[in-house]
Amino acid sequence: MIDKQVATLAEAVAGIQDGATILCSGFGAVGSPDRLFQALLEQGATDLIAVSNNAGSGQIGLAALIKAGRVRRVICSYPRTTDPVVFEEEYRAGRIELELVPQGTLSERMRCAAAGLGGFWSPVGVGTRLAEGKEEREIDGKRYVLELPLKGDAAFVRADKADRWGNLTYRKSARNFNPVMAMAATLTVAEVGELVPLGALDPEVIVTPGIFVDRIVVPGGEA
Amino acid sequence: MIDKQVATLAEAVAGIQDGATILCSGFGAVGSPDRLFQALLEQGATDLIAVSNNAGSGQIGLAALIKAGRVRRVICSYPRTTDPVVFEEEYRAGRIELELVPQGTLSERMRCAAAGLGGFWSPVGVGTRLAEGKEEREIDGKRYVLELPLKGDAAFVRADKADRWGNLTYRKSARNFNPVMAMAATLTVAEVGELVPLGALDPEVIVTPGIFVDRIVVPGGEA
Amino acid sequence: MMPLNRRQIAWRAAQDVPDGAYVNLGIGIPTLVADYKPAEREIVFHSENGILGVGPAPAPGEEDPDLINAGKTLVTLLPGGAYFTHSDAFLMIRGGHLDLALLGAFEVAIGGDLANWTTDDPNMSPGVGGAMDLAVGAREVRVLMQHMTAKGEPRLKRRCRYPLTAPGCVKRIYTDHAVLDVAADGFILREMIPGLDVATLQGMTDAPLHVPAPPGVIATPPL
Amino acid sequence: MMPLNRRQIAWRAAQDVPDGAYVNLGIGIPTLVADYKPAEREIVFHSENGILGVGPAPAPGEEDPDLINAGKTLVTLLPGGAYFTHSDAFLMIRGGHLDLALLGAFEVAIGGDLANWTTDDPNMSPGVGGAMDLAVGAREVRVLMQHMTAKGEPRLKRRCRYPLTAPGCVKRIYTDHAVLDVAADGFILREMIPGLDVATLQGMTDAPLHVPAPPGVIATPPL
Repeated sequence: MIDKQVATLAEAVAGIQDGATILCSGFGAVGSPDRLFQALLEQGATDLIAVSNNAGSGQIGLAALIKAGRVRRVICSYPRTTDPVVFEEEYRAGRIELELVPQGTLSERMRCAAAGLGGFWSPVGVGTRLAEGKEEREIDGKRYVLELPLKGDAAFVRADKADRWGNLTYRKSARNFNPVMAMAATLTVAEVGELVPLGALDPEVIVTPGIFVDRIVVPGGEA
Repeated sequence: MIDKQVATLAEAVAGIQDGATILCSGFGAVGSPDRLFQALLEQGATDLIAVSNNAGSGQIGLAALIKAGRVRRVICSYPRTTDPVVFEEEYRAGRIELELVPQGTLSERMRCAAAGLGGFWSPVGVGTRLAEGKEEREIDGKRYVLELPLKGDAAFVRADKADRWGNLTYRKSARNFNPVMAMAATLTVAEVGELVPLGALDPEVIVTPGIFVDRIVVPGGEA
Repeated sequence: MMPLNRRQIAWRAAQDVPDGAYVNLGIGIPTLVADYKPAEREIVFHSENGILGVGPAPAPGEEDPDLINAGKTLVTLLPGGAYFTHSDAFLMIRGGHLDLALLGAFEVAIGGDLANWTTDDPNMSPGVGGAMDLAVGAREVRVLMQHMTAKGEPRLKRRCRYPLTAPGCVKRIYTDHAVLDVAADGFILREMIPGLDVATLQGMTDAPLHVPAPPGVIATPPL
Repeated sequence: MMPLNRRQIAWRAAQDVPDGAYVNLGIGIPTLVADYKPAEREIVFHSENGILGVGPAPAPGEEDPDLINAGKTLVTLLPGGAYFTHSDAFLMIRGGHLDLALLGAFEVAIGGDLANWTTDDPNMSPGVGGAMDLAVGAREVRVLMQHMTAKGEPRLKRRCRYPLTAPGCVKRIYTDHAVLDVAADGFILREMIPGLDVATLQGMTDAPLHVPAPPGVIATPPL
């Protein structure tokens, strides 16, 4: 019997180690699993690497983890989003590392890890500062840089609905990074709005099949 | 005003040149746009390269094109499927070339073209005959072969429903190669079961967004 | 002589977007282009977070917090629109599926070099977002910006002073003074605002202006 | 001494598939494993054409021509199942998301080399399908096959005679005579059918048999 639901947010983030790389979904504040970040704050893991499009908004979610000094490094495309005060302060103070990755490369590097590939030749960044130190080659008359897979020890995603097999659906633009991050981590934890009975999700409409999901938690609806 | 529907199967395949590479969807007979192949047979293009999972079944569809001597080369993972008599006869007679590609590599090479990448490092085929002549390298302790993008001059896909913007949905396992092939060609032509009004397809459920689709034809329902 | 305001620059650029185009609008002046789409044209706006068919801002009371664009602004979805994952949003960008990217810029150099992602301001963290992906991947890149900086320095240059987003990608520039196409050794003047002469515009431009035909006059409505 | 029939080989292998596993079944004997899944376990079967949660053959009158498995046989979908594109089906395979692939084989060599895609029969075209992807990508590969060929030649060998599917991938082998694990320099005998002795089995095997502990007896029901 497959039942990926865990009873509490604490169980959802149990076992995440110091030094872990966490894929943090969301685009701005939309589709961001803020309750999982809060649970990880309470769990205590530190020295983390956060992979995220932005570097946290306001004082909650990823920003709260950063503020508490738990994040050693952020790998992202655009740290500044609505109200990026926490990251900016840490960054200016030199207390956090930033690895800047073009937004499409960020997604593609995670998909590359998810698909078991060793790397890919990307046209993006060629001739710019962000290609410095990267291997370059010409293929069919065009220049590319080698990009390597980016895998998470854990992925924190946020979904609208789930079933006990871990199948997930999303709402509108809250889909964003969730599907690719769910595929690209050793441990994928989903904060979901609603758990529905097995078979209630239309098999044509499931966006993230349960094979990619390890734990589901329904905040406020903990068993 | 965007209206990708064309009135006839002949218009759907108009302009395809001799020597073109055609991405031919379907897995076995499921999801195969047989009416488009029939139209291409009548259109007359020859010296074609067909990219397909299988190499045609029975006497219709891709098999009919092969039988008529229009296909110079098949790039596929598994030529033999239900009733592969046409391909086998041409192959044994030395009248058609076969490029054998592992099935996942076939999909991934098309996605690579669709995504504008220059190539990718694949773990599949390493140490086998199918890696002969391919560049190999070790990344992070594991061996990979370099695979290059595979792009179609045209893709023939089959969908269940479409709207005039070219958004597509599929039925069950008929989805198979359709989405990736639709993304990977210069000209994507969709044979669809039903044209629905714009807005009738749930935006959460569209599998192939219209940006990838150039022409739609509803066989039997030609305008 | 009255320079165009931001809305008028957007209006002028909007007139050149063809019916049926798939278009990504960058943050800043380009975002305003959606407001001035000629009424008879259907244009499909793409957003990096996973939307095609972005519509106008929601009416009061109709806001959905899960529906934002890449600028993190609340939007709506048009009939025919679709949601998809961030990976597919960037596959569209990088794979050449977008007809047009209309972007803001700090500087554009002869040959089409674009600088629009960082000024190396030490007071804030750098962010690249999807700028490099769009610059490299869209079939055509056009820039909307002021002709000069607030300090009166030319933004159209022989060589970009700021770090490049991508070399050789910009085809056309809309400024508050002129419409120009990019050439290998200068900028080709196509249109100017009423009352401006070529010599004056040359003085505002740090690269040779070519005037192969008498420049047109930009006539925008009051906006 | 009565060798196992094909159904009994499948039954024996089925007993080792853990509850909750994601499993791909190859064509031939492995396909039968689904029939002998222990009733109390939930096992999710994957099909290369884009299905998770493959169910049994449809009841008469319930067949859907759009719902087939990779062997092109009509199937059903279990509650909790999902459809997805072929690319994602192989991302699952190649990215290590499947717990187990149960495959047929012509030969397995010490060290785990697998030969299951071609015998170089000049009378038919070669086909690789998803064999290499599964061999390389699944977290664990187990083989189900006859211990010897119809001509009485061993299929467990020091070195494969047929072209490799992948080197070093097979962990366990179920034959009509025994259950064996793969070692670097031979095969480790775990179980034998009643009445068989090690010396006889060694005579049927073209590589050293290791017997670190007394082998168990395979007890299957009559099937």
